[in-house]
Amino acid sequence: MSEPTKLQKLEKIDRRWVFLVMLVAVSIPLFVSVDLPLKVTPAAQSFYDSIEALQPGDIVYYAADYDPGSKPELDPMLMATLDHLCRKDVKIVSACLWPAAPPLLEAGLNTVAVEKYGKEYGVDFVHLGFKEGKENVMVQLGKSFRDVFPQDYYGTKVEDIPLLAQKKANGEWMVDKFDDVKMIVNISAGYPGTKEWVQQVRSRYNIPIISGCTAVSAPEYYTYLRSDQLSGLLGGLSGAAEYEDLVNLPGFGIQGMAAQSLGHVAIILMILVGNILYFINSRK
Amino acid sequence: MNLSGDIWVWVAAILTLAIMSYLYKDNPIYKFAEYLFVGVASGYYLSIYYANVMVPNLFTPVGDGVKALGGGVWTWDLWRLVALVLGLMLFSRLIPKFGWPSRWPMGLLVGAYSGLAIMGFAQGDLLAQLQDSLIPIIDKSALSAFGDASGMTNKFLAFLNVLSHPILIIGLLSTLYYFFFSQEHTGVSGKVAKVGIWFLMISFGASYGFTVMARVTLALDRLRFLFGDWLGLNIL
Amino acid sequence: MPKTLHNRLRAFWLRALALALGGSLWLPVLAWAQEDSQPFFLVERHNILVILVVFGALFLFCISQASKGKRYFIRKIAGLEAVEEAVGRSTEMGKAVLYVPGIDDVNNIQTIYSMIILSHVAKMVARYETPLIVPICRPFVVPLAEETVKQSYLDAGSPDAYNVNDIRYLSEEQFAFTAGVDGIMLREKPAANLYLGSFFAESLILAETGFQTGAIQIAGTANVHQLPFFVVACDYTLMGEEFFAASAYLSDEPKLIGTLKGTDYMKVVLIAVLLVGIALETMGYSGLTNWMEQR
Amino acid sequence: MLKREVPLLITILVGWFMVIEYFFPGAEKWSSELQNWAIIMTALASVLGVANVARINMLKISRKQKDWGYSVVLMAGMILMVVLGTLFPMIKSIFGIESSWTLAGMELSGVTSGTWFTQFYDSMFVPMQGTMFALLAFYIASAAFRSFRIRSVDATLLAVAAIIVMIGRVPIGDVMWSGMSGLSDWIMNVPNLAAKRAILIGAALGAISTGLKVIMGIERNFLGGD
Repeated sequence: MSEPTKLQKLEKIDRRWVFLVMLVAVSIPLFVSVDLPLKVTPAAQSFYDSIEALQPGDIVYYAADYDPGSKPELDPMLMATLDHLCRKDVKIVSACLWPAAPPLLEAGLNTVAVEKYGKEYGVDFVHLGFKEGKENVMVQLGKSFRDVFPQDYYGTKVEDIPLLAQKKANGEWMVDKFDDVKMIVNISAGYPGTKEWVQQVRSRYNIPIISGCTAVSAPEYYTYLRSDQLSGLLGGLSGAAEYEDLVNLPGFGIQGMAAQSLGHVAIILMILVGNILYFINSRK
Repeated sequence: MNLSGDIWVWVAAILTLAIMSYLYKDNPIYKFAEYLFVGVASGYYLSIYYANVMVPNLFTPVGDGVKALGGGVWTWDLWRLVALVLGLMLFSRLIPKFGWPSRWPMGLLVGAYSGLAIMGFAQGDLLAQLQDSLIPIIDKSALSAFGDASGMTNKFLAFLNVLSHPILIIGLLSTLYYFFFSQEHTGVSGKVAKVGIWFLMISFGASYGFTVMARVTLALDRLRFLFGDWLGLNIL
Repeated sequence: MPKTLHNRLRAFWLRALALALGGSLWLPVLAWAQEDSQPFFLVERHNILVILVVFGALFLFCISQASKGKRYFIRKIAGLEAVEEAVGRSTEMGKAVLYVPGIDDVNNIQTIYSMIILSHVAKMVARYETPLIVPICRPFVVPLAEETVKQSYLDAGSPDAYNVNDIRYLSEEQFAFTAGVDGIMLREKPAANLYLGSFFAESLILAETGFQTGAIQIAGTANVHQLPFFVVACDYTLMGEEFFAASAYLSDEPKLIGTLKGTDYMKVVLIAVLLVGIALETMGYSGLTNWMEQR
Repeated sequence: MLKREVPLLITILVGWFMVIEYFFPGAEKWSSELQNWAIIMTALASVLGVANVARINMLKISRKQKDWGYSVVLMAGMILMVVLGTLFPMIKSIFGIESSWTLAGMELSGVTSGTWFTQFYDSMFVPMQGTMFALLAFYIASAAFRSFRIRSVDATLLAVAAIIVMIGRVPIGDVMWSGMSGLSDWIMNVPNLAAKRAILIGAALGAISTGLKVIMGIERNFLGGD
């Protein structure tokens, strides 16, 4: 075998150099301000419209199913949706099917509902905590919230939580199943998440669902959006940015778009340069 | 530069760097962080299971049931003990050669999830997706939108929309056919399958693009934390 | 046919299905009977029942035909030829074959199916006396893989070639496992890397390292979100259902072949329904579409 | 009998019950209790997973196997979290203690905000898990450069779609060409959707047939060998 040429060496370069290039590409926009226009896609628009159509006093079931591994993508959606819901005076019953999610949800509720809007826990919103059981829990929630969650995240019995303790004239609970809420807002990082909510709950209990999900799962969920099984979809950080733009709350989503753009361009250049080198080297 | 004075930010920053050091090479500092993470995460999970599931759904109802039983009343709550016994049988898996009791609860769980999965896939994916695919070949609203569109770019996008229905139908049918295993992919059948592969490739490309987006976001967040929260640099 | 529990069960379900098919004719009567009272059966959901019963009947029929000895035709899966080629090349080069059965536990069906392909690969390497390396991520998969490989070596007539150290439990932690497999690739330079099973984010790391070592790489997974990374860096990829079909093709189990065949027939039904429905919609009739509405 | 038939019978009965419940609303009360059991048992199964991690690492430490020092770190982290999140609350509830136990202004017992438990979650769990997944951005970059080879028509289609989507989903796309986001959206909604839908339908058939096999007692692999 002959001595490899410079270009051949470059094609097989130590990957740590590639890591370094990536590091620089994503870091630069953090220090240099670039203003880029944002265009809202129909998927994000329908997500926004679904919440906008809610009336003050309506109740939503808020399912935060993610963990710190996808916090950067989904926290902006959590913050913006909670803000939008509080602004509309919608009441929130929230819970998690991922064990690592409750502290993230709690932080969001504290920042937005309590500190920004002065909402009262137990009256305007409630955090039911985590429950194991995946699809089982989803189906069971359609029959009775209190059966699955006899206590909230703080160990308070649901009978002592005003939002869940009211009864109708006929003696039934006012808020106890999906029939009693207007919509499910799902923040989803995978299994169990949006796919399972759609499969198990959407038509069984005939309730609309909107989903904010990680970019990895978004391409699959476009099928659910088209078939109206989802009434709105935010995919990844760019979905979050579009929504932040719609509710007029610039956050990590919008701030991140410049760096995100440069990151994507860097990856594309790597694909192209890698292939050009491969093309030249394989011709020799 | 305005270095953080919060000890917890320092803890988080050092652990972040420890994990990142793996990019250079596998090293003891990374390993330390990795094992610490698994340990903390395991302890976290156990505690959440205890506080959020065991206490409210098992201990409290059973406690109430026992109290009621003391008063001479049998309540439904006590049936939860069956779940406890079955659940504990799972632990027999930890003892080699004595794993069979774990099959009872496994049987129950697999049965329950299978039953739910059948209904979920049948209604959520099969029937609903099939129904939504029954579309007319010609999309009249797209046609009229094409007529109204002005400017090259808009005209082009409107034209794509006119093609949407036929492309959807061809893509769906050919991809379904690609996954049909009773016929050799030769001649016409091979050509149809080939079209199916093309659609699959475009959809993989879309997934690739979205996955890149997800990963870049995660890196971005860590860099923001290191530069902003920890080093206190003036970032956007 | 022996009267095992298995066979009796199948006969029972076949009869039950026939009954269900006949019973569904009574649905309109039931709808009329419970018009005003609390419904006993949710008639509006009968469309799902019909689809399930049709599908169930098709695949039960195929399973029972297959177990009676009917040979069904399944097209040759191109990826499998590639596997043989890869193992062949490893043998020529005198290098090992690396087989990664995914990172999921035994409760994932993909792990079980991966074992069928592993057994096929093990038989090939046993014949050629090519070393085989099987890194494992979950403790409960270890005995399964050991059994599979041992049995295959026995079947191939060279039980002595089996080496316990070929099945290597690395770590349950996703990225620690990945690092371990990477290490194997870089140190032992296997000439063929087979990734068949349930993979997640590690897919691209494995495929990239393998590409750099110059090995022939074949991947297969039903985790669709990971397919792009395998497709771009591997020489051949079994995509989604192809992975299941490949294992059914290799196994002699009537259960698997029957299922595959039943699913195939159901696809014919679905394609027919699609064609009819699209034609009806194009002509302006929405009856079929409305029947599928879920309530 | 106890080893094979009973578990199989449990699977079949429970499985069918979950299917039937969808069509016959009368079964609801019974299925509720069953689902409550499943919730408790799934939680216990997860505890089993944690117990297994503890067991493996304790063995490693006691046998002084390679890298046993790291196992000590793992166990220390686990025990710390279990003491704060499980042991202390348990003691409090058994002895009926209402008062709070604070150290440096933070509660020692419990899992909600303002506790040491949550502090460790925030400054250890969150950054470490976040960083582990962030590393993937770098790997994806090196995979793009070193192994994404456009060698065929198929790979070309994949690459072109990926590039359009990558540019079209971020604002820079529309800066380059005003139709870019529209084009990428169209790819997501038409060709991508067609293939994804076919995959979805195929996967649904696979999942339903697997499920049916399980609840008909034909598939028994999950119960293991004899």
